[in-house]
Amino acid sequence: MKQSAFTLIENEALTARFSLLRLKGDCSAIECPGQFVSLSLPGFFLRRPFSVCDWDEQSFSLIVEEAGKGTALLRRLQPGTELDVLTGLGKGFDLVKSGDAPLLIGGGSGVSPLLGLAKGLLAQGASPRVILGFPSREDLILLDEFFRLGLAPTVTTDDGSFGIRGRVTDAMDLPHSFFYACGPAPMLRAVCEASPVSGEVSLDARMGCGFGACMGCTIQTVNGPRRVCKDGPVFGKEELRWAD
Amino acid sequence: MKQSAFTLIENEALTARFSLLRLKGDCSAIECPGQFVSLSLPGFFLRRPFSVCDWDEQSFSLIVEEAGKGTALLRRLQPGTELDVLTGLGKGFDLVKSGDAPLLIGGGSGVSPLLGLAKGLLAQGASPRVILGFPSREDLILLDEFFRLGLAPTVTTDDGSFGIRGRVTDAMDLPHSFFYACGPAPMLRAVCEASPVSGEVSLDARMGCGFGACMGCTIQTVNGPRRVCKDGPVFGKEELRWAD
Amino acid sequence: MGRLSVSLCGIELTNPIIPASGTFGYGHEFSQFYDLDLLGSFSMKGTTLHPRFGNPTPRIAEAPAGMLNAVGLQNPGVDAVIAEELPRLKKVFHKPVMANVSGFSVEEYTQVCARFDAEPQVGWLEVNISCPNVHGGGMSFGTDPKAAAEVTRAVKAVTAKPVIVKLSPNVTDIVSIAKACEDAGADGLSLINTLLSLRIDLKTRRPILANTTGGLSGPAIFPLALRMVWQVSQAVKIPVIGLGGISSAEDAAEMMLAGATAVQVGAANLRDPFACPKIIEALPAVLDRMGAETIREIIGGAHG
Amino acid sequence: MGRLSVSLCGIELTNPIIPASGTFGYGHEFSQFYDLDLLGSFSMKGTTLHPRFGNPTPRIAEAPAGMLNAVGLQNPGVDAVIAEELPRLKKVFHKPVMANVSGFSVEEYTQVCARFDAEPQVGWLEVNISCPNVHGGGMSFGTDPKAAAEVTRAVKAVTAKPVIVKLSPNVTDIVSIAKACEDAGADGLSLINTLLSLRIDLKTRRPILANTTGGLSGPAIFPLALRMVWQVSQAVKIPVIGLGGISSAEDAAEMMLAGATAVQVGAANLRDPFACPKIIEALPAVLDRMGAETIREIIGGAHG
Ligand SMILES: Cc1cc2nc3c(=O)[nH]c(=O)nc-3n(C[C@H](O)[C@H](O)[C@H](O)COP(=O)(O)OP(=O)(O)OC[C@H]3O[C@@H](n4cnc5c(N)ncnc54)[C@H](O)[C@@H]3O)c2cc1C
Ligand SMILES: Cc1cc2nc3c(=O)[nH]c(=O)nc-3n(C[C@H](O)[C@H](O)[C@H](O)COP(=O)(O)OP(=O)(O)OC[C@H]3O[C@@H](n4cnc5c(N)ncnc54)[C@H](O)[C@@H]3O)c2cc1C
Ligand SMILES: Cc1cc2nc3c(=O)[nH]c(=O)nc-3n(C[C@H](O)[C@H](O)[C@H](O)COP(=O)(O)O)c2cc1C
Ligand SMILES: Cc1cc2nc3c(=O)[nH]c(=O)nc-3n(C[C@H](O)[C@H](O)[C@H](O)COP(=O)(O)O)c2cc1C
Ligand code: FES
Ligand code: FES
Repeated sequence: MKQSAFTLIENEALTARFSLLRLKGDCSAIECPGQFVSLSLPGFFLRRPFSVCDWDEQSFSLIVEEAGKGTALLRRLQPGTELDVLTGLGKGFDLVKSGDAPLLIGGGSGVSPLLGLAKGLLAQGASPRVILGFPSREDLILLDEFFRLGLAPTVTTDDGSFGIRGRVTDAMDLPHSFFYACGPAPMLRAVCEASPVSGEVSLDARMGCGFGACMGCTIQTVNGPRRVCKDGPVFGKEELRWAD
Repeated sequence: MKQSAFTLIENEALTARFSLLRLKGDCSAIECPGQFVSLSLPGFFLRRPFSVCDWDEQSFSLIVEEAGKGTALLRRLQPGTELDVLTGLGKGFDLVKSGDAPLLIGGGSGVSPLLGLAKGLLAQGASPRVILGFPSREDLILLDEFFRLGLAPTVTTDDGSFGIRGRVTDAMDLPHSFFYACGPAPMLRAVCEASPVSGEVSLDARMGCGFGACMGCTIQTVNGPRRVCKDGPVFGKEELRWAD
Repeated sequence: MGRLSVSLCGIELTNPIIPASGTFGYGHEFSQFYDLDLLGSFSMKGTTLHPRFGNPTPRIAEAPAGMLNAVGLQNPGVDAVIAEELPRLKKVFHKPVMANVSGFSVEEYTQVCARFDAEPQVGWLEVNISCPNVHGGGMSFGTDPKAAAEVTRAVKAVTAKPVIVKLSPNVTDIVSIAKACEDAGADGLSLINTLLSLRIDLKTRRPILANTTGGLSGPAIFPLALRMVWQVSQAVKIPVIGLGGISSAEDAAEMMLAGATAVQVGAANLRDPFACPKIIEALPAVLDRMGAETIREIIGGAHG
Repeated sequence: MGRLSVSLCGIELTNPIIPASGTFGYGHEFSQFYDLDLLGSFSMKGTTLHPRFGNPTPRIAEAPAGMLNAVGLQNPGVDAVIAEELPRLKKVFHKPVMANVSGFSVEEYTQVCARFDAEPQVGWLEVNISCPNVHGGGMSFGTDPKAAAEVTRAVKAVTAKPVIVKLSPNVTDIVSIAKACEDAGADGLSLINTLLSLRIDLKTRRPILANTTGGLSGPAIFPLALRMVWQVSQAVKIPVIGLGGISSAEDAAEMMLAGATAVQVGAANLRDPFACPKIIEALPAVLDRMGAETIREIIGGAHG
């Protein structure tokens, strides 16, 4: 974990709901895909957590979906704005577990950390396949970036306006050695149930601190209480106990 | 009273404690010198009141003395910043009462509204004389501006590092037809007591609203309770009852 | 009935937005800024039997997301309000107004209420029981269910107009006070008044307010007000007016979901003189986003 | 004694800054960020007799200048704290730590306190009486002077360590609770805990917190905390630890002027993990501006 000042250097509205932000600063605390950062926004008491989409030593990118007042403000910040950021939060995906043919499954803003993950998997010689789910054609994001990595994601849309009509699980009948998923909780649960193999999912939670101090984000797992922010946000499929 | 957006177009540190700010916007509500504006600052609940120093149709200037967190922020705002401003607040100086040889007496940031007042008095043909008091040579402000109007203010400093050593009252033995004063309360009281003639003073008060709604700024006068923000900030010498 | 209209103790409001007592004077200042008839109603400055100068200044201090005030019920007294303010108001406001009544004894409350009862412009009496009870040891009427009930009963006896009792939040158990007022005949409740607070000046090392303590209001108190409105509206059958920190249409909607039939806006008027018309204008879009046809259908909606 | 040192119930602190219970875990997370020995002390996560999972999530909601939490006293139980957390802490923190104790019955408080009493690392027992009294009708121990005194007396009987009772602000008369605790033998008081509050989600129309209500903390509650510390410190002779919304060295100084001997910093640690070292570093300059030689001389300075 590191607290430091970052400068917003890019803020591009990708769709009506999603923006891509790039922030410049010291990224030395970011260790692996699936970790997150937490931004302090002027006028808001709590920080806002976001998965790192992609990063290098001097900058990282985020996908921000407009979900409330904080994300609305964030989408409107001008490049040049300085933000106080905690970087290197949480435990990311475990790339060692991937096997040869891992499957990456993202829904909505949950596709964000999968881009960094895909890069990492490619670098270690794996051949990831990618399924991305969106409500509709207008919501598609990051597709080009995956293509640029030489990956051709399978896309599902709820309304069938692009790719396969349906949910990500409707496209999951690809053989895979392991899966990695990020998206809304019902999707993650469905993915865990649909896959015959093991996998990891990145969870969402309302957070007080983001670094393990407040017990605000605790979930019950088969190993006892775990903090999404510090023990996660990535958890193994077998650890999770889905609430009924 | 008018609520509108102004853009900061100038923010110059004049001394260690004072800055001159110029804001651009609709000044149609500003009617006479001695009126004030009230700025909404990001991160602060209450507005901050400041006397208008000088103004034309499209901009006004303020003298801001660093007195706490809000003024500290204000002095550091970048030109280009937009601020929500209430203009045309309060009852300003009554220029009709000036007579031929009015005396203007300002202390510290209280010199600010006297500049606009001096201009107004000159425009109506009066020959104002000006006394300005500061703690020390390093604190002098607006002197050039008064000279540019053809006025040569008498300056007093507490430590004698410039002009007359002492208080503004030590320089008040000039014959005058009327006086106008703005500065700290003890100075205003001393001025009222020192002058043989009638005059007006501009008072300071902690304000809730600045436009007469909350009764936060009420003082007891010989005419009963009066609101500094709406019935003042300028009051006639004879109205005031100084607390003991 | 319009999309925003609500009914408060038998009187229809075209919308539920009511400027709160003490932040709107007797309407005069704001009538110069906008048409007061845009409002649901407004609550006049707290009025006592005799004129009061109030507390010495400073009366105002700032706080994180809020402010403290210790105005101390400055007002010209009920006779001057009736003789001067109401006739002046009649020209610019054509709806029933809420008369906010303060007192330091049960007799004072009844005398002020009796006089307002005779005024056709007054729609409701809002009885502020946060004042110290000078005959009861100085504790506020609003911190003791018995004293609160006593004031309520006494006031009800002298007026035919709906009586809304305004509760203090400085209590362990707001529900017991609310129920005591309901049992004593209150037609409605409004909550909350300010939270007793303090600020100290580091330079002078003395309290900023001349009165030492003052009442905290503004967004800072919103979550506390919401909790109290939630609890009280579940426990009583009479309508509840929710207030405390409301400064946006979203806040107003949240307060109504918690159980408020109408809402008051206080400190926000001081920060932004156009706060109330802005909130009223923004309400339909908030209802749209919530998928609500009318504002009435969201009242108490969070009780599930 | 250093410029910033204060004495708390006979134990000297190198500075008066103490992270508040529930916002600092058992120190482990923060020891990765900075040297814990920089702190005056810290108050460990509220500990109960048995392990508790706490409330379901969401447990956190935002508020203007603050936050709500309904963690519900998640902790591994006193035995695990003693067996695991204290030994781990010993390696990174070399000062007396404050053990924050919670319970749902007088017996639970005494059992937990008795176990901590045997631990040399523990300097003070901070007894959080905001918990509901399951044998006393569910009202919190901290809202009733008798129940507060009973817990205090029972705990004092089982420990030789200084007992600091932590008061709830959700009361009409904090002074009567404070005095009851002092009379029952408390060696110090800490105030305030959180204010019972609510937030509602406009989209789902349901309370945001799974627990419905939660406790408000952060800058929003600072002026209220200050008032309570001011009142209590004037009424009792034992030292008072002030907390509630402190997030800067200026806030800490203001709280000490109000009468606090030391201060705790809660929610600010969550927003800024380095809040406490930053405050400690900034304190000398604040004292300079106030013209104070030592921090001890400003304690209660506003009482005049
Ligand atoms: C580990 C993690 C990674 C995330 N990554 C991304 C991402 O890459 N892109 C993205 O668009 N969003 C992401 N989110 C969700 C994002 O944090 C929320 O959408 C955001 O905090 C909402 O803030 P707001 O002010 O717009 O909403 P408001 O509802 O106004 O926020 C009020 C409070 O609730 C919290 N909150 C509201 N919704 C959520 C939520 N869904 N999850 C967590 N906290 C919430 C806010 O943080 C804030 O504290 C992530 C969340 C977590 C926990
Ligand atoms: C009619 C009027 C005209 C003024 N004109 C000028 C001017 O031309 N130049 C100038 O430098 N200052 C002027 N002041 C004083 C100026 O408003 C305060 O210095 C300023 O509000 C302090 O804000 P702060 O955030 O720095 O201080 P803080 O102490 O952090 O402010 C906290 C609160 O106290 C209020 N406050 C603190 N000090 C004062 C004060 N002296 N007067 C009024 N409110 C105060 C603030 O407005 C705020 O609400 C004027 C005040 C009034 C009433
Ligand atoms: C300056 C000021 C004066 C007030 N005067 C009164 C009053 O006379 N009578 C009353 O019942 N409440 C009075 N109040 C309390 C408000 O009506 C309201 O209950 C409180 O401020 C909480 O609402 P808010 O957070 O929207 O301001 C006053 C509040 C302020 C800020
Ligand atoms: C997430 C969280 C958990 C808390 N847990 C405890 C606790 O276990 N025991 C306790 O006495 N107080 C607990 N508190 C209250 C704080 O210690 C403190 O009294 C309160 O938050 C006010 O201080 P602040 O405004 O600085 O946060 C908790 C507060 C927060 C925010
Ligand atoms: S958010 Fe604080 S422990 Fe996870
Ligand atoms: S500041 Fe509100 S009436 Fe003057």
